[in-house]
Amino acid sequence: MAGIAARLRITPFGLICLVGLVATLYLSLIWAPRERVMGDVQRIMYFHVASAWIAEFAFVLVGVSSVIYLWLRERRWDIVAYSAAEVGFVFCCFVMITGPIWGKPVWGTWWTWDPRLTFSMILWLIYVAYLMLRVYGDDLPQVKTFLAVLGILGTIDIPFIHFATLWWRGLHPDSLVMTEEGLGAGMEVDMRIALGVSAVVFTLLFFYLMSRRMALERLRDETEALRERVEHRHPGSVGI
Amino acid sequence: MRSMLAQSWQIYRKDMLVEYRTRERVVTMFVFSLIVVIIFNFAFNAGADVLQRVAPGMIWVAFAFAGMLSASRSFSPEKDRGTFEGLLLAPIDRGSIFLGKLMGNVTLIGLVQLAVLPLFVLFFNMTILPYLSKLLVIFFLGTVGFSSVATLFAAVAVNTRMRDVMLPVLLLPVASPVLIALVETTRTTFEGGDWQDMTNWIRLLSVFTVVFLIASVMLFEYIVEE
Amino acid sequence: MGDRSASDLAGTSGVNVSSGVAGAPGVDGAAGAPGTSGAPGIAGAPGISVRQLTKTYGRFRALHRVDMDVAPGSFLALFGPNGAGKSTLLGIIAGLVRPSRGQVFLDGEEITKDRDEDLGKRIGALSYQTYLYDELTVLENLRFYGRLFGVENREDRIGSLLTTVGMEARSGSPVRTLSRGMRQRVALARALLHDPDILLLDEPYSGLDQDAMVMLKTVLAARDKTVLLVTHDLVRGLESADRVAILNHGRLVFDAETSELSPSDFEQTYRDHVV
Amino acid sequence: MDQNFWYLFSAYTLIWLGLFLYLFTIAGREKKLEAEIAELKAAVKELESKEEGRA
Repeated sequence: MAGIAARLRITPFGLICLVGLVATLYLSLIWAPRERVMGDVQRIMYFHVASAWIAEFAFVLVGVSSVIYLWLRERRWDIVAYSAAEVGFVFCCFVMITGPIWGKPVWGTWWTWDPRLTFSMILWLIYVAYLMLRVYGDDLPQVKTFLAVLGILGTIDIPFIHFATLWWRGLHPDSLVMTEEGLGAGMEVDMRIALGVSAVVFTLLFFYLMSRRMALERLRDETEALRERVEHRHPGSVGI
Repeated sequence: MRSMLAQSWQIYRKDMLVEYRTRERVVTMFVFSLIVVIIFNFAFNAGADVLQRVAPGMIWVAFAFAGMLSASRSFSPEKDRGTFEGLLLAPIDRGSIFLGKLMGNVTLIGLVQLAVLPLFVLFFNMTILPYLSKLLVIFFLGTVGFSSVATLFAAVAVNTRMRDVMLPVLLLPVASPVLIALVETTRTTFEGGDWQDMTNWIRLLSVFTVVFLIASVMLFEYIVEE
Repeated sequence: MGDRSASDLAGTSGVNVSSGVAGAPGVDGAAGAPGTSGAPGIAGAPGISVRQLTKTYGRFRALHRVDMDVAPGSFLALFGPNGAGKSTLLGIIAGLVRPSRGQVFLDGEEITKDRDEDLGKRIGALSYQTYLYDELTVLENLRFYGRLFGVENREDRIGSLLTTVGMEARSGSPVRTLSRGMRQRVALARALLHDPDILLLDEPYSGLDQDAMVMLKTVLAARDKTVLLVTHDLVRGLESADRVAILNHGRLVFDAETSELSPSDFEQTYRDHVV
Repeated sequence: MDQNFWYLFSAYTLIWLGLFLYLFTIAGREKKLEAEIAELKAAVKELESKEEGRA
């Protein structure tokens, strides 16, 4: 365990997150009561919903830091946006993976166009667009501005996607819809506690991953600055 | 504000004059939407009732792609021939460049819609006349909302290496609420629904259009400067 | 060549101090803010002052701490190899490119902070790009730009400029049908349409025929504009300019009055500085 | 153990695996960059000493 921690360079903060994760595991798998209708599968919720919360929260962070970046034009806000997008994307992937795994035994099918899943899928696509623009626009001088604009528009879009997906399904009541009310109302207090702890731990984990990702981006900047210095003394090797 | 509208009018006029001379955008958009509608007809080789249910989705897919074509072509020739820099050098609010381009896109998409809708009605054996006024409002709102986002992202995508791929990747997820709303309201209208049956959707369409129009005008300036 | 070179040059060469534009700038922009008045006697043409201008594109540094002063109404020729930052410098002055750091002043007013819409009214740009629409006629192109730039007495102005560049006979022809040289003449008319007091010329000679070259020279000889010329053509640049500067790898490496230079040695001077 | 257990099991396993995979790539990229930085720093030092020698 310690060996792995060293190899992954996990800091004390990271260790706290890890301990929290183990605690969440205990709370959600053992401590929380068994759901009457769905059975043990329902326990997926504790990680699924927490991941969904982070996926949304991260994109709002992308939007906020994008606004600040356009305003101040400081690289660090671009780093915040980029890191939040990448880590948020990882959590959004968790949502997209656990959603169908939960859906299969409950609904009998891997995918239904349930509002929450549809919402997550559109959010996931926006994340993909953001990261694609990062990668494929790398040679553009204005790519950071473009990304900030996309981050802002994506964040403004979140409420619209929310309502659009909700009402879209609302018109087809024949499909099995798992609404927010249904989830919350049927939940016992212990379940809510487990979910709350899980959300807090995931938030901590998100910030830990963010800090790692940001440090990585700063290392990249340092490398480029050094490379620039080395190459600048050999003017022949510099070019557009 | 008034001068901004006057400036965007100049750009709009110029674009429309160029389009009038070449007609390349309208013609490609028209042929494209027509082909999409026909191909969908083959794909859903089914009875009239099924066709009528999928028709709204079909038609908005066609118009969404035609809209992307229009938005993309409103920037790519300017960029490729270097005339875009000429616009940026002008002593005008750059938001007016955006507005001019947006007006052009809405006009062209509108023209294509006017041409394709009758054919669509013909192919699918639908009635449209009683719903005309409702459809007009819905189509106008939706086309302006969709085109705002499309025009802004087209200005982004035109700078990237993979501009043709980048535009749909950027645009469609962000524009998905509009597209869903458009399909739903069009369907409700064709099913004989009233305004009350789609209050939520109309509200969503209007708010989206206003919010994204304002945001796009404001953000455009950031996009065009290096 | 260290970081000091640019400011040293601007300070020691001592050019254009008399014009009311401060000579040796401080290292930080604020201290180096130039004077506020244009030079008397030259009709309204502003002086351009560049302070610590830096522009980076990712890891590529297009401009690095450039300090430069162009006196009101003077003509500066800017030389340098490809990728030296010449066009970037013009782009920043024209408001097309946002600098990473540093400032540009026109007559002591900073133009790099917020985009000033009226900046476009003062700047005329002519480059190898003509900025003309192929599908429109010469007249339609000029009218469009005339409206966009808010030119007064538009038709008269366009008519007289078309005569000047010798294109009045072709004013109804679509630009598509014109030769490269003719297009460049229309582009010259387009650049002068709003009577700018600063001219930014980026390789303007490319595609110009002999007649048009003479016209451009006539326009420039009037000396009522501040002119910045970017070119690879050392001979032509030198013969019309008051001052020359050389950019290399984003740094200002040479800056002198034309009168101090001998044209025959300049090619050697240029080679010494860009290698 | 009903069949549902495997859904639960795989969901949790995938999340944990994904998390550690992500951490792993971050650590990997970090190490690569640090090595590169060390290399570049050495190069800068070498260049500087050369320049001093010339001066």
